[in-house]
Amino acid sequence: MIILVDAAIYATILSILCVGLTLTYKITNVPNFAHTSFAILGMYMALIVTKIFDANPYLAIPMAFVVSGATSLFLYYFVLRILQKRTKSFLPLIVATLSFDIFMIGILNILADTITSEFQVISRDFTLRSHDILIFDMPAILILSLAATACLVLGLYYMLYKTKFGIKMRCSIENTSLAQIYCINTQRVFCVSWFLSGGLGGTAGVFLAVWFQGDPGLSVLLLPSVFAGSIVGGFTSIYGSIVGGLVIGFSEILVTDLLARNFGYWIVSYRPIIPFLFIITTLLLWPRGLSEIIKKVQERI
Amino acid sequence: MMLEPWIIFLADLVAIFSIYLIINLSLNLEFGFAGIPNFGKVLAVGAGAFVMGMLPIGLYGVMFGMTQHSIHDNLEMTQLINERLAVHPELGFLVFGITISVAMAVGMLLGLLSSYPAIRLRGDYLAIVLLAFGEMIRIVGINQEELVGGTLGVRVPDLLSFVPEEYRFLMFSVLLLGFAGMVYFAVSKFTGSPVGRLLRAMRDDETAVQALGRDTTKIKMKVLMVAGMIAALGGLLYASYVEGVVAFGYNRLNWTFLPFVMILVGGLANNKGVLVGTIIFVAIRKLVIYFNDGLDGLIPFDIIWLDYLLLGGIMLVVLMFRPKGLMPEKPNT
Amino acid sequence: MNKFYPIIAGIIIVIIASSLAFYSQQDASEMSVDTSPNAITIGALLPATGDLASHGSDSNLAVQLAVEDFNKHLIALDSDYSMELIVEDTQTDPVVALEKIQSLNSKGISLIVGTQTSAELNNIKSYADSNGMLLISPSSTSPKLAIDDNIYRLIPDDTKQGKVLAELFVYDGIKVIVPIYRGDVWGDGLYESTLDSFVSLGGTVDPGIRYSPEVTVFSSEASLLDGIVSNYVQDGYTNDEIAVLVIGFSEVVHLFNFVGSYDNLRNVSWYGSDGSSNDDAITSDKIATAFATDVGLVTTQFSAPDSPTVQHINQALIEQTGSIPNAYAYSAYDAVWLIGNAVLETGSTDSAVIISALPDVAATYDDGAIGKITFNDAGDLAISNYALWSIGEDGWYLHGYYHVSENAFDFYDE
Amino acid sequence: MMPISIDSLCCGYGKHQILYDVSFEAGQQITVIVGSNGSGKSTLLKAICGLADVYSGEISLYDKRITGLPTYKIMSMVSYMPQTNNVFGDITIRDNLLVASMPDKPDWNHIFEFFPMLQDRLHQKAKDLSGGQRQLLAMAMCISKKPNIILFDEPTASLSPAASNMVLEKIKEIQTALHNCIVLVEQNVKDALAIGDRCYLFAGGKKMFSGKPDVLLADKDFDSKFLGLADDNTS
Repeated sequence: MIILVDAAIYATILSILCVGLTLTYKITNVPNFAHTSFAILGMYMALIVTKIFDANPYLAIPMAFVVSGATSLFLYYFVLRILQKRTKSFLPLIVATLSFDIFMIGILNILADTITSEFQVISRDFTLRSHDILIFDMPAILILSLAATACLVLGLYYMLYKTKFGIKMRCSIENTSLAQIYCINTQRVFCVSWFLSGGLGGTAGVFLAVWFQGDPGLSVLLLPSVFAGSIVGGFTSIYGSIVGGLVIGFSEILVTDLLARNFGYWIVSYRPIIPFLFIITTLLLWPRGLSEIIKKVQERI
Repeated sequence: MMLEPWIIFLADLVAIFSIYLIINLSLNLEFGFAGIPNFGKVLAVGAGAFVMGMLPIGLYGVMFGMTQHSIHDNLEMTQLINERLAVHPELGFLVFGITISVAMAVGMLLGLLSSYPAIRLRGDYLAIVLLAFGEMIRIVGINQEELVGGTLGVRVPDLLSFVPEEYRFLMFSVLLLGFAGMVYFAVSKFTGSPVGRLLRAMRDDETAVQALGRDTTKIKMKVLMVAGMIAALGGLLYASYVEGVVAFGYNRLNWTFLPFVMILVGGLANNKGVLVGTIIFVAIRKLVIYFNDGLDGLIPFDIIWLDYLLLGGIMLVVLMFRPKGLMPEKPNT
Repeated sequence: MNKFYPIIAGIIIVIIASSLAFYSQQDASEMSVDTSPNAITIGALLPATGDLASHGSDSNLAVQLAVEDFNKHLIALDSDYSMELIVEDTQTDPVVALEKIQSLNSKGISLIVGTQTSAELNNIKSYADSNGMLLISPSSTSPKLAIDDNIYRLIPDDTKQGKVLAELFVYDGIKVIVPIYRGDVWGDGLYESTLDSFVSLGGTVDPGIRYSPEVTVFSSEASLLDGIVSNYVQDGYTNDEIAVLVIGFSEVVHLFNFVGSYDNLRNVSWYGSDGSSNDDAITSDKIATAFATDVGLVTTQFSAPDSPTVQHINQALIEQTGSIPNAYAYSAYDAVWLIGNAVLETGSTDSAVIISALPDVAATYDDGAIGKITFNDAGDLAISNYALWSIGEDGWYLHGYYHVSENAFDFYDE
Repeated sequence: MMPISIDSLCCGYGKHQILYDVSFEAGQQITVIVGSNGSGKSTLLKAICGLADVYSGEISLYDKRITGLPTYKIMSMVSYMPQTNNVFGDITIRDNLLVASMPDKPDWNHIFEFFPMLQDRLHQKAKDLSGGQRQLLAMAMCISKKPNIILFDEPTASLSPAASNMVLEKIKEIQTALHNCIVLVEQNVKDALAIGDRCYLFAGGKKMFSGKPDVLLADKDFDSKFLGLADDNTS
């Protein structure tokens, strides 16, 4: 039972991260290897709000959203946008996001150092779980992360299908030059999407801070799971990525548990391999992810 | 008698440069010429190093009739072997030769393995799959102690045991430069031949090459195999240079990401560009490491982080202002 | 085609020329490294990022403090010497560690404190040996690196701590140990030595759980641990006879956050190692503190617990980081003093001289943070007493002491 | 005041120059541009929309200089129907028209007046339409803002003869009703010239002829001249 709750929290946080990654990939075709560093930035916002301003960690969400969103926008506007104009290959884009990630590691570490030296707050390997509150006898993180994912599903649906901006966004994704022909400022649409993606990352970061152990190095460790989630979801399907994130989150915890109980505990230390296995099998067998699997299953039936 | 600092600096630079040049040339073959974004470069590099960590010590063990366990008594064993090799250098070269052939064969097999996704996928999807492939070697290496000593790693018998201790690394740098020169020569010959043109044609328009009756699947397999061989050689040389293999070190940053940056800096599909990119990058990195403590106190944060900011920043600047590299590919050659 | 050769040649010449220019400039103006004969320049190779970043930063601060203190000491002695420090970040990455030691070597620095892990040490060992560089590691504990070379380790190798833990289990009447340990060199080593010692004393050690240092969340580990412990309970062991041994660093806080939800795990005793001793990350987290007090966590740590030097280091580091440093920081501090004293003693900064003088110097150095320093043949700390720590209402307190010479425990709170 | 006037334009894509010193004018009538493949006629339309790189020359709409403006700004004055991919397939017809008339609401009556067939398909996805229907939808999107200038880039390409006649008739109908400026690029030379008021002939990125369509049609050598040019360019 406990492990199910744990897994649910992990999986929902992961799926929020996957949505952000998928969003920017779908819209601008950039697999953003720096995506999880936005989440770590959000984690530090939560640390600042909780330990320095002595407030509830969840109050950091707006700040995390804005700060991470702005960082993400910076990456797009000043780096990727320009790069996309100069080269058609995807590779410099990947390398650019990786470079940005290295740059962010420096920034995050400086931030952590500053927090420690100015406020004597432990800023590495910290966890804010003890600052979590209880809602209906359940940890708030469970309720809130589930609620956030649900809001994300509904909110994205509303935004994409019911608002003018959503239609503009879908048009820009499908055919950028045609969208421009119909007076859509596609550049603005892309910028908003990157901001949103970073903001979602930052929000997930606040949840991470309440459940995980925060450290500038966490970004690298988390990245494979987030990519696996997005890829299992199809990499271009926003709803797929939510499901993909849940699949990866639950499997990492429950499959490890199941395998270890049946084949021996040595398997536990191989856990980091799980997301990679998902990535490889999905892309090799069903490159379009879950939707393709579902379709194949339906055909069989 | 210690060496002059500038000789040490240069020798170390040459060593790292030579190893990266070998790896970068193989990556350029795959990505620059054939258009296969091998984001799992570390796989073949690591495999080469792993062979170096496993095979020679076993061979010497049999040769010298040693009873120790190659991993549990690893240090003791390598020390004994090194003492013998100091007297019989020819044995060292013999075993080194055998190890190279085995490592290259393993690299070839891994290239064949990478060709499975390379034939089926394109672009960033392929890059991500290969990246996942590459991660495997480190995770398995850390967790399977019997391979290369798990988390601690193993030590490797020193080929140059007969060289006086203080000249050992200098000598090895010369040896590495020799290897790098050979690889450079071989790769240049290869890419200068009609095969090189065919590869570039395939990269630019695969269907056109297929229409000419060429089997692009086979071409890709062959390229990946050749590149795997070269990369494994690079990994093996690194392991013998440091006289040890630690699975932790074979991560995507050191052996996939940095090589990509170097060939992007230099220029794709251009061996001279790769040479230039490698030397510039390795030299800049060394100079940054060397001089950044001079800035201590001038910047408002810990000097350590400057390394990250500079590495990330320099790469971004190069990518943005020279997206085709310093020496872009020449058309129609 | 041929016009590229001049470009390449040009670039190479520029690089070589610039590096030479920098060197000559350096000799003239002593820009970054003081090469005057009276300067003792020490390099520190410690990780600031990567798996062991939090320990690296403590050691780094301790080294800096030691250099400061030693310079004061030099002034007090009215000595001509002065000590300088250059810190390099190894990123807990063996490949980067090599680059950094090369850089130190080309600056002519051959007296080095580092590295933090045995894996990094393994990658740079030959380089250091060939170039006659001295390495004093504050925290490499792998028994497999215990050989006679240029490497000194100011820490007893793990077989010692494993023995202390095993003796402690016997003393506390524990029959079964369920370890949960970090899958790195240090965790593997301590696990094996504890296993050997406890089994030879007649105890049972479960294979336990080896978690990857790259693990991000401990849910499945906690659940599996619960399963193992409940199996032993079903096999008829009482809760007093089962104990969990956790071998980990700061991630232990995260683990405690997860295991607290399982009743089985709350009912057995828990033991920890030097990796979590005195770790303020535990006491600054409410859930972890509550759990640790609940299960009566006892951790072992080598060193002299009450020496004035330790208090001095603690005080200085708490000011900078807000928390008590980990034990390796004390070794790092002593490493600098050992090098400094050796230079004063021998009147030479040559690494070969220092390397051979070090054991004798150590024997006369009494103010060490880790107590009396005696090296064994392999250049590792030969003997060390162990302090036992527990967590109470006011945070960490000294629970007991293990005297290695008498093989006996003293308990303070009983 | 001419709706479109272009003065000695040189343009292309990146380093590939396509048009060489082309001057062009279009009034409130149907202007037809004909020419063989690669003659640069489509590029002219793209240049007006800001989708090609202008090296030199001036483009003005109603005497307002627009060279160098971003596409989405130019498009508030002009409607342009690209040759292919001219509708958003993944969204419904209603949303397509919504997008096309942004920032205002679509004038549904105005649209259905010309394209009654769209009325009962509003909630279908555009990719489910047939080729001819898709062209009609694209045209509907073009007129939804009642623009003064409409540029059609080969609207009949890849359509059956019946469907292309329908499309061309629609264009004539639109012009008669709205009295606006229409520029029509066509491969389907004879049918296009039949509805045109003025015509241009392009070859090799240069203007070869401009004037009344009947002059061109009346030219005895028309076929050979035209086809000959086409041959020159394809060889």
